[in-house]
Amino acid sequence: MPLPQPSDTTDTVELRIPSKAEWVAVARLAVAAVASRLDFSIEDIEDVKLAVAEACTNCIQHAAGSDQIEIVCERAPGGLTVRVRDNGRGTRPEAIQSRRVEETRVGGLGVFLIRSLMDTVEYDVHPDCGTNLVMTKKVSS
Amino acid sequence: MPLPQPSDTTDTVELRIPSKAEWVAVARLAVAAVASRLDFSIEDIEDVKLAVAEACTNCIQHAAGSDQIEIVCERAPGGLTVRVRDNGRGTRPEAIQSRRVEETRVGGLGVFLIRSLMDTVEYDVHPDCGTNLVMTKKVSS
Amino acid sequence: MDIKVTVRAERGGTYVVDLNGEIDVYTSPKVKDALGDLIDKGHYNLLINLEKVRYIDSTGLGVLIGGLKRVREHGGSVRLICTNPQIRKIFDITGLVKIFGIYDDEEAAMRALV
Amino acid sequence: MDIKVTVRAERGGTYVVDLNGEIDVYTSPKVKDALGDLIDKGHYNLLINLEKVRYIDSTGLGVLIGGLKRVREHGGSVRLICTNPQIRKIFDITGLVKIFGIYDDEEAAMRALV
Ligand SMILES: Nc1ncnc2c1ncn2[C@@H]1O[C@H](COP(=O)(O)OP(=O)(O)O)[C@@H](O)[C@H]1O
Ligand SMILES: Nc1ncnc2c1ncn2[C@@H]1O[C@H](COP(=O)(O)OP(=O)(O)O)[C@@H](O)[C@H]1O
Repeated sequence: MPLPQPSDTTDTVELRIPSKAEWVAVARLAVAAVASRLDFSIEDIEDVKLAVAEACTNCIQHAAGSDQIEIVCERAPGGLTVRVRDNGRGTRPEAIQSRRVEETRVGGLGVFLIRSLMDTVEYDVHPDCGTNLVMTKKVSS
Repeated sequence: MPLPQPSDTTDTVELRIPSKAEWVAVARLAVAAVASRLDFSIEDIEDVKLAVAEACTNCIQHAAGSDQIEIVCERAPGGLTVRVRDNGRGTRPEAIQSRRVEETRVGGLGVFLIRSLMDTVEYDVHPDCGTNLVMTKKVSS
Repeated sequence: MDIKVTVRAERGGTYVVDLNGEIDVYTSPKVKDALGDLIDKGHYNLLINLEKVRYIDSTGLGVLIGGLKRVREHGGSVRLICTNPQIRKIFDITGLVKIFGIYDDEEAAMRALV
Repeated sequence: MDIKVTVRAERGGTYVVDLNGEIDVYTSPKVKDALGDLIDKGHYNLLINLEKVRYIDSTGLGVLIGGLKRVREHGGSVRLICTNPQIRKIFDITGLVKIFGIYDDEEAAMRALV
């Protein structure tokens, strides 16, 4: 019997959308569909959906010069890994930070929500090739 | 003022799924989301959804050796172009044909449905690099 | 994105199969198994309720056709309840409307003699 | 994937804004405009009904916060009706539950004095 190929064990769904507000809904619906195939609860699916949407929104609003967002979903042991990457100018790592929640002002909640809703969140910031966010969510048992 | 780039005029959404039955739902939901952004009616959205699902199902069931399906949606003048491509062994162009509808047997309805539901359908068959289906749907006015 | 299958016995030896969800290349084996089980047990008069089916593709149609062919060998029938206009359209386009009895509700389908 | 906004006058000078759909980076400008219009016309007591909102992101929250800040400058208030547990959770996590009055239905929200 042939050995299973890597593609048999790691299922990857890749999506590319233009860096425009109107396409964020496509990303969040596609990722929600992936998550529901992976047996996430409805609440967890909503969490992943919102985190991905916040990440895409930040690419659109802050990644200067970005015209495309890449969203990659990978079945991880016991859960899901989602990468969101723009091809914009990137920023300083210190800039990736929400306001304090107590402060009542418009904006500054996106990164906070991503960190609250996902289990692990890592930003990889490159001034030359945009911002790369890797986040994971475990299936609650 | 800079000239608009091609990416400003042609919005493209690209999706890649593993060539497995469980991921077809992700493709059809993503394409349905794209279609609803383009002002298709609910009925037209359902048509596009089914056509894309039939195309993906054929890649999974007939494209020997294919491990990935690529679905590309492009806003076309007055509608939507969807390309569905597998990286399997391909087939003979004459093979891309459904049974006669009068015949009562299991199977053989996929290509028929695609042709019935979409406005234009073109198969480009390559024995070396898989099957490439380009189909369009006009927004009904 | 999934399908729920429930089977219940009705009067006159008819078995009702309630389907709820989406029938596609991934979920249709579950429907196929449920129909196969009934037929293996000698139940040849089936009423398949598609009222809560939001989506069906050619794989799902294939399962229904396969069931019909098997019960017909025993003089049985497959009746469908289908109200969703999008799904009725698929039965129309494919001409399957001519080989299945398609009804608006369970009562009408039960009244229709085999 | 879209948002429908309907505005109606209620007793006590309160304006009710019924939202139906999804509030995200694409649709929230429509909500922002509707609130801006009301405030520009001097209506500072707003009741925003989120019962039919299936999804809200930080852009949507930003619009609500922006509305609240503007009406507060005139001694007004923004009350929210929100029953969807997923959306309530977002208000909880972000602490916004402390700055908005959040109610289960319109009657409770109308009863609550400003
Ligand atoms: N993809 C990105 N590219 C560049 N900067 C980003 C990106 N994502 C987040 N940031 C930075 O992180 C900050 C915090 O983001 P967020 O919490 O969503 O609040 P807001 O978007 O309202 O400023 C942003 O202001 C921005 O400076
Ligand atoms: N992506 C593909 N790769 C190889 N063959 C294909 C592909 N798509 C369609 N075909 C061919 O077209 C035929 C008709 O397809 P279809 O009408 O969907 O019926 P069925 O899939 O039940 O055979 C298939 O049997 C197959 O030979």
